[in-house]
Amino acid sequence: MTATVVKAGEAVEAVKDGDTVLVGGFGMAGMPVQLIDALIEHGAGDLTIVSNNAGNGDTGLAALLAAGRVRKVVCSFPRQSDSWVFDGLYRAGKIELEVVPQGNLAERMRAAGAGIGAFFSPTAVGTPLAEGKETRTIDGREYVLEYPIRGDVALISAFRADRMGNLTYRKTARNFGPVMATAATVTIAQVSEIVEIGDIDPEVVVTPAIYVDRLVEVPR
Amino acid sequence: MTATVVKAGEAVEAVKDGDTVLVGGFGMAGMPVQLIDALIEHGAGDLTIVSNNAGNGDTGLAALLAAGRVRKVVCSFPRQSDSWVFDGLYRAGKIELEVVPQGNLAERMRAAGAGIGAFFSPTAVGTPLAEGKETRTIDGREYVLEYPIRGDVALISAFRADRMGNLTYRKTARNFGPVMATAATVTIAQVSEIVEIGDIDPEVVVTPAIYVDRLVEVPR
Amino acid sequence: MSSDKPLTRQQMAEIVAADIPDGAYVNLGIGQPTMVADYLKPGSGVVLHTENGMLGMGPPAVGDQIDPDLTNAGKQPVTELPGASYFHHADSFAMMRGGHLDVCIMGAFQVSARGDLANWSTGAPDAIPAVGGAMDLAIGAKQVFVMMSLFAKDGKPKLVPDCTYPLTGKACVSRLYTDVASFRIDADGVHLLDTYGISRDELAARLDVPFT
Amino acid sequence: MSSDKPLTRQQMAEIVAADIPDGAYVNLGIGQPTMVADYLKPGSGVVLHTENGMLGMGPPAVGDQIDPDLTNAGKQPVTELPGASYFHHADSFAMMRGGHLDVCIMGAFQVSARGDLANWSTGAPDAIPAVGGAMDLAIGAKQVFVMMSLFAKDGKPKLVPDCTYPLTGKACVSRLYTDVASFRIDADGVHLLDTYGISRDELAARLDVPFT
Repeated sequence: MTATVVKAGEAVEAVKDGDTVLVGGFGMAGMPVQLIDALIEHGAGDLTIVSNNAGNGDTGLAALLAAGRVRKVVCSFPRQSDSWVFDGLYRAGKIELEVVPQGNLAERMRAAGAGIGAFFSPTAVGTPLAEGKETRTIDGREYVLEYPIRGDVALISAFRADRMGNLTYRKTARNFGPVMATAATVTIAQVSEIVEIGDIDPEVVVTPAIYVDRLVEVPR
Repeated sequence: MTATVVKAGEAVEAVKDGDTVLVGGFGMAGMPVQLIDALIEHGAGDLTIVSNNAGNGDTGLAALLAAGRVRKVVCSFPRQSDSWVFDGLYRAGKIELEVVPQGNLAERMRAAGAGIGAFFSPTAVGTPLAEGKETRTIDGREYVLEYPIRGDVALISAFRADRMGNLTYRKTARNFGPVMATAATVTIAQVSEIVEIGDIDPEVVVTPAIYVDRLVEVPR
Repeated sequence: MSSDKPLTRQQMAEIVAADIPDGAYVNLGIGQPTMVADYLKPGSGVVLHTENGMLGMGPPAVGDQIDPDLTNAGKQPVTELPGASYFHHADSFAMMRGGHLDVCIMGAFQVSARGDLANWSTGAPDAIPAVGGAMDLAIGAKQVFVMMSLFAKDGKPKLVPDCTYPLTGKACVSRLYTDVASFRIDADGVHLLDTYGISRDELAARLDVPFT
Repeated sequence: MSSDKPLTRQQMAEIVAADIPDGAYVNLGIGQPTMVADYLKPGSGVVLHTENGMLGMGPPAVGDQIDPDLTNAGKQPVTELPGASYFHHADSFAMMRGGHLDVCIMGAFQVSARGDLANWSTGAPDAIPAVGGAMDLAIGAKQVFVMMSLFAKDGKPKLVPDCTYPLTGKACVSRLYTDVASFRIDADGVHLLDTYGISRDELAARLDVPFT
């Protein structure tokens, strides 16, 4: 169904206790800050958060973690100079962590969106992150079997949307947004600008509207 | 290495006897007609052609087949109202055929380009096209294991290129081009127009230059 | 739509169109399903997908609209509607395989009581196999609607206990629209929705498939 | 470049830059490898990839150039060069995993005689694991160049028979650039390319790894 334009608070009502939430962004680029703030206000808990990092400073994802709403983080790089909120929870045994190599993280979400049941990746072969996983040698190269990561909800940030939900991004803020949009049951995009249908050239759409359920306009 | 701009005849010298050649296009849209003509003139034989169809009428792929240069065709839909060249060769036992569902065809080339060793696809489960293939039930759904299709050379058609090799496409002529460009050792693109570096907006590049080795300008 | 006569192909298309939810993303297979587009209500917001890489496909192109770079899956020239988008083949089939389309509409040679679909090959020994995107479409959409005549020219039913033709997909058909009856198919079996110019009893007598 | 003294970090970057073929597509890892960009010849045509979704990355952004939507993998603001392109994370890592990059340059804790790489974890029991894109980069490029000091602060060699730290990738390093020597690593073993302020004999005496 085509996207609806709503406020952030209404958009995140899609998140239920226990959900897996995919959160876009690489550092601050592409981070859906206002949606995360709305999610904190919304109050859903026991969440699994899938994102490249595990929060910085005391705002955004870090604030969601600090509020005790997150049971588990799936990410490639939790440990950063300012990831003290996550670090504290982790060392206190109050949060689960699954570390996934960044490319496998992206590809596992891509697989979820693309209906692929599992795939053999060469990444992490022979490393601790492949321990316990099925491996196979194909054409002389070793691979690890990786499974899809599906989200109940994806929170992403894009640049421009039309009212149907077609999205464009800006520069490296594109990062995980297009992949996460395909991998969640409900995709919520905050965008800098919502334009009329027909105002985005069909050749430059990055995320087709079919992947977008709710749009939240957050002018920069 | 960044792309070089050459004539069609020089470009297809990359094709050697026995090569697997990925040929873009869906019907005539995106068909690299001039590159195929140059390949016929070039003379390489014993080829495996991977393309959605197996030639129409008496020109293009059909002419390549008629010239006896093709040992095997891998495609989703060989049989068409005007595929008499292929039909004749096939019934005479003079050409091998591997029929692959269209989505698996695209995904197998994507896997080759993306370094995926194999993937479980739900397509074709329980059908004759899955016979003899490994199957697995994952999360209650049946899948078939599919392997990458790599090309030695890809012949594709795009709309505009810059001199580095960044490509854009036009409308549904995009089809297999971007996927095949990633899946071949040498990718040759015929384009309607070659522009200077910097004249294509980085946001709208569909095939990044890293995937393109040779450019042939064929003004429309 | 009710009818006391077998439906024309146009009437079948109209019935199918009426069953497509507003705002749905829909793929129309080659042939008879293409006609469904003619009966979609203006303002329904239904968005058409064509597996050769487009959402927001418009009506067939005529005259100056014809652009060789813009075709549907049947390689016929079509048009582009506002809000359209283009993508490559792997992305297009990822969209289907990932279950993002709401409805896919296809023709069929046979449909089984379990919803198995056979529509790509008659299994004739001298036939050249050709499947196109049929197997991907069959397993890709949230719902697969099939349009076909219920009986072959020789009178044999095409809704069968088990497909005798090679399968396109297993347990994938959720609705079956025919000239004389329409059905819903789910894990419990076949459910008659409506009849057109045939009685329920006659239908039961002519089919080897039980239905409720 | 020859030197009768151990190389500075700048000199190491200069040597690595000189070994990158003109026109190559290259990913520079976070930290010391970033410095290599400063020594690429103007007109070399080398194109930099950043795994967060860009080819054609330019120098660090300063002043008004800073755009929060344009960063490198270290999340530092960078610039865009003519001929750049943007793509999403799955496409970016497909580009790496598929072997399309010519060279990837990384730092390391340890490199083994077989080219195994350890650069993501010291295996300390209380460490929070964090790998980022290191494992994808290690197996993705046609060639992996490693830059590191050859000996740890305690004098222990970091070129080792077997890595004692957790692996990032197996048999993936093809060149090893250090402050006192550079090596080529292939299926036959370790080959010394050059020394800087250390004799071959002294090197052999201090390493547990044989080399030719």
